[in-house]
Order: sequence, then C-alpha cells, then structure tokens
Amino acid sequence: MQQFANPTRFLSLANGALPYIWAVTLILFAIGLYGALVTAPPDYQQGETVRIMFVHVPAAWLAMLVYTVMALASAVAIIFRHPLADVAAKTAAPIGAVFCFLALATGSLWGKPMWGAWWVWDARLTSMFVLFLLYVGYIAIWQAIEETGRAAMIARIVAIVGFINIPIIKFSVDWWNSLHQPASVFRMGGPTIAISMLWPLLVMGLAYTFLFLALHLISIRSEITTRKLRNLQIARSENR
Amino acid sequence: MKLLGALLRRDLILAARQGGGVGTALGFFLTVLVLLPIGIGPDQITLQRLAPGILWITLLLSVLLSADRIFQQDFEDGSLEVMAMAPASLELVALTKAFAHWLSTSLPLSIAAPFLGVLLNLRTEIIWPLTLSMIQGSLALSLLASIGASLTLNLRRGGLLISILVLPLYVPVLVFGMSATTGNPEVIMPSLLILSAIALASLVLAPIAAAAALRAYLK
Amino acid sequence: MDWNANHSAFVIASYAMSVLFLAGLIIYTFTRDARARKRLAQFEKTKT
Amino acid sequence: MQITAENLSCERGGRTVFSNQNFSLGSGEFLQLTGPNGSGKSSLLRLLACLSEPSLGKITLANGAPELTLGQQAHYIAHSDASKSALSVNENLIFWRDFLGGGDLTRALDSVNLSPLADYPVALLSAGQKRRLALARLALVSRAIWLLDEPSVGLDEASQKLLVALMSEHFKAGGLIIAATHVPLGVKPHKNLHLGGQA
Repeated sequence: MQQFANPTRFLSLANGALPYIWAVTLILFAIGLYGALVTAPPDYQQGETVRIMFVHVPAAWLAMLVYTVMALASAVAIIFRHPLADVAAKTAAPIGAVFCFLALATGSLWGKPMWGAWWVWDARLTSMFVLFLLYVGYIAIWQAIEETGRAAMIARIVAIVGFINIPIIKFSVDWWNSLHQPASVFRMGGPTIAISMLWPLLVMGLAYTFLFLALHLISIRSEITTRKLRNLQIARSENR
Repeated sequence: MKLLGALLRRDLILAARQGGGVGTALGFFLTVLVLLPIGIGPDQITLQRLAPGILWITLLLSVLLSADRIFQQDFEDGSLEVMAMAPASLELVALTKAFAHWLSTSLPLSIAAPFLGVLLNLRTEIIWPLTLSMIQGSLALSLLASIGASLTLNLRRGGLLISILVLPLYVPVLVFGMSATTGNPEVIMPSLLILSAIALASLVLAPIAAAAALRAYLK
Repeated sequence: MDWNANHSAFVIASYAMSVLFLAGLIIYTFTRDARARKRLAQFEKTKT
Repeated sequence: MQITAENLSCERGGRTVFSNQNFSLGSGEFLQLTGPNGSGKSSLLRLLACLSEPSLGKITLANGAPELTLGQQAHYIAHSDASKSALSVNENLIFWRDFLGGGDLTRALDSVNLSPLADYPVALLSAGQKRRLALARLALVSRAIWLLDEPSVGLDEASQKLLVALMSEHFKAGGLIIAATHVPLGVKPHKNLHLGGQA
C-alpha cells in the first residue's frame, strides 16, 4: 500500500509544470484584479459592494470544485487502488476548506451592506456552511486514525458519502429557503450579468483554479516526501 | 434470512436487557425538552411556534447520541469478525444492526415525541403530520447514524467525530421533516413523500457505506 | 473603483481578507514542503 | 479439500509483517504456526479468514464449496471470545447457531462441558469458561477449516484435553486446522510454519 506506483514520474511532471502554472496564476490574477477593480462599473443598485462578488463567487466555485476533485480521487483510489489518489484527496482538503471559509467570510462581508446583517441564512450561504462542515469532517477523519492505510480507506468513504449528499443538501436548503423567505430580491450575479462584469469574474475564477492546482501539486509533493521519510524510518528501525 | 432475523432478535434483546441505548436516548430527549423552554422562556406563543423544531432537533441529537452503540460493542468483543465470516454479506449485517437501532431507540422516541409536544403547547392539528414525518425520518436518521458509527468505530474521540460527519447528512431529513409540520396542506404531502424517498435511499446506500467502513476496520 | 463610496470599506475588507488567507495558504504550503524536504535530507545524511 | 498459499506477504501499518510464505494443507492435516510476537501469526490467520487481503501472493482453496469464500467455510477463534455478557451461555450459542448456519446445541455444550452452566449469564463466567464458550462454536457449526489463534491460552488441564479431543475428532472428519501457538497443543502437527520476523 505504501509503495508508490510512479511517484518519481509524477514528481518530475509536477516539478516541470509548476513554474509555468505559477506564471499563469500571476498573470490571471493581475488581469482579473484589474478587471474587477478598475474596468467593471459599479452596480446601479449596490454601488461598489458588487465588487465583492469577484472574490466571493470564485471562492465558492473552488470550494465545490475541490470537493469534487476529492471525491473523484477517492473513487480512483477505490477502483484502481492507486495510493497517489489518496494523497491527492488528502492534500486537496485543507485547500478546499480555506476556499470554502473565504466564500463564507466574503459572503458575510457582502451581506452586511446588502441585508444589514453579518450573517443571513440565504440558501447559497447555508449550503456553503454545510459544505464547510463536510470539509472539517473529512480533515478530522485523517487526523483521528493513526494508521495511514486504514485512514485512507475510511477517508475515501467519507469523501464519497459527502459528495453524494451535496446535491441533496443543496436541493433541501433551496426548498427550505423558498418555504421561509420569498425569493430574495438580491441576486448574486448570474446569467443576466453584464459582460463588463462577467469576464473579470471568469478570469478570477480561472486564477483561483490555477492557484489551487499549484498549491495542490506542492502539497502532494510534500506529502510524498513525508511518507518516504516515515517509510525509511520504519525500515531503519526494523533492521536494527 | 433466518440468520438476519436471529441477529435482529439478539440486538433487540440486548437493547432491552442492557437498556443502555433506549434509556440514555430517552433521558437525553427529556432533559433537552426541559432545558429548552427554560432557555427560550415560558411564553406559550413562542414555544408553540418553536415546538416542532425543538422536537425534531432533540430527536435528531438523541439518535446521534446513541449511534456509536450500533457497532462498537460487537467490534470490541470480536463478534463482528465472526459475523464478517457468515454466509450473509456484511452489508445485510450492517443494515440489520441499523434497523435494530431504529426499532429499539429511534422509533420509540419518534412515537413519544409528539405526545411530549404537549409540554411545548404543540398545535394539535400538526401532531399527526409530525408523527408521520418523525417515524419515516427516524429510520433515515438511524441509517445515516450507522454510517457515522462505522466510520468512527475504534476512535478515541469517536463521539465528537460522529456528529461532525453525520450532522451535515441530517440537514435534508430535518428540512423535510420540518416542512411537513408547517400546516399548509399542499406542502405536507410532498414533504412526507420526499422524506420517505430519503429513508428508502438511505436504506439501500447506508449499509453499503457502513459495510465498506467495517471492512476497513476489520483488516 | 470609487474608494470612498459609502460601503467601499466592505469591498476593501473582503479583498484584504482574501489576500490574507490565500497568501497564508501559499506560505503554509511552501514552508511545509521545504520542511519535509529538509527533514528527509537530514535523515538520509545521518545514515548510521 | 486443499488450501495452498503462494509467496504470500502481508503488510500492516506500512510494515511488512512477513513475506513470500508458501504452504499447502490437505484434508485431515494440522499446520502449526510458530514465531515470536509480532511475526504475523495472527495476520496470516486473518488473511486466511478473508478479513484482510495479502499485499502480495494469493491463497487458493481447492474443491471447497464453490459459492462460498474460504472465510465462509472457516471458523476463526481469536483472542476475543465473541460472546455477549448480557446473554446466557445458551442464548449466545443459539444466536451463533442460527447466524452461522445451524448445528447441534447440546453436542457443542457437552464437547466443552459447559452443559451445567447453560443458563448461566456469561458475565459471571471465568476467563477460562468464556474461552471454552468460544471453542464451543467449533463443535456447534460444522465448518471444514479451523483457524485458531493461541486456543490453549487460559485453559486448564481438563479443558486442554477437551481441545485435543475436539481437534482429533475434526481430523477424523477430514477437516483442516491451522493454529498459531507458543506451546504444544497436545496434537502432533503434520506441518510446521515458522514465521521469522524480527526477534
């Protein structure tokens, strides 16, 4: 279980690609921020606060994208028994959790001027909060089980069970929201958003995704190094 | 199937004889039912408005509290290993044990809850939908709790971890359980139907996840 | 962007928080990677 | 019936517990596993019981029941005795009889002479008696393969004779036994497997 199919091939690929990924990330951030802060016009209704959307929406996208990556990696680990897939899922979780927290924090900062309250039980924010709990649960299970082989097997189940439940939770929260509040007049962007606002949003989304890719590759690399060290320590203590 | 019947009978006898599971869940239920009005205040109108929510959340937490008892004892005394070598698949064993937990703990609570609702001045016309939703909902609660129980089988702070893992899965059950008690008729039927859909889905999916986790711990 | 519109403080706060957390995540990832590599190198050097 | 294991190796928690072990066992044969603590005796038994998978090599069972796995045709008596203290001796055995596929209750009780304690709650039994209750499962449900993990631990003189009787009767019926033990069990093993492992 601990021997890696081809970590060396993965490491050389990652080390080769990382500089380019960082370069693309920086460029995308530069363009995105310029678009978000300079060229995008203030909203006729919300004024400047609509610019929070450019950090809130990409973070929410990434929070969902990363959990999907974790669920896919866990599925790959179950079907193909590939140990690198477990490492990918384990290292993606903290990054996803930070994006999820950012989505909640910026959402709350956006809610204060809009609805006058730091936290509003709006459908999207509530689902995001539950997603954050799924992240916390996943990370906690890795810490709770010492033996990495068993921790990997249990974490896969947690990721997949969580992933299956995300659409159900989303559906039930939307139902709950429509039950208690008339459709909120406030709309967080969406298809009718002006093109001058849309392209910075997409660029920022891409920038966040590349940032995740870069951080994920580095985290996988350090997890492989840590495990290699632990295996060497076990091997050395065995033949003493 | 006879062997699953034997397992179900044994678990129910154990639950009755040890009384641990049912007792603690019921005790917890009554304690919260007393504490909440003290915390919220005795005003009848607010209590009446909050009553279904209080009953549902207390049921949910009571099931969660007694959930780690589903597999823990059998794992510790080695019965689970022998059960894994029985002619029946581990999924069916996990399903039977979760079903036994439902029969012995969640079902009695969900039947008792509406009558205890009197303490909270529960509106009489929603007692019937509340009971129906709780009976179906508690089955889903027990099955989802069995997933949490199997995932945190042998862990030191398992109790804390089980709530983080399982509570997000309880959100849909709570939402549709509550929407069945809002009183306007055309919402009640869809909520009850969706609730039974969730219960049936967990009846199929929960044992698969639970058995996979049990196998990981038996390795 | 009009920096002193009535709610622009919230915009600045949300960007500042995003930069803070993302930068923190980047630094954490790099230090963890460097530390892991250093410990491995140290361990291999002490090949008793 | 024939069990064969080819270059079997097993890993637990990142450590290779044992590697490339080979053995084969026919009907009526007794394989004794010996080796220091942590050499993987229990891990090997758990592999045979299909509770875990080997990291390398494989185990094949020839002309056993085709639709059942090796584990489903085996008894695995580990250190823990798989009995509920809230139930009586009889209730425990009745459950295992119904759950594992039927067998004769009185014969099982007599073979470990627990008949006088049949309605006794297990909570009041001594460790040795609980051990005999676990061994009673062997006589209760007839399964061809017995996987015993230090079965004689905690047994007094008389009970060890009962164990020897149980085992020889099982051989006469053409069964196989693989037992891990530190002390001789009173039955001469046909084959021996010493798992090296670190001292």
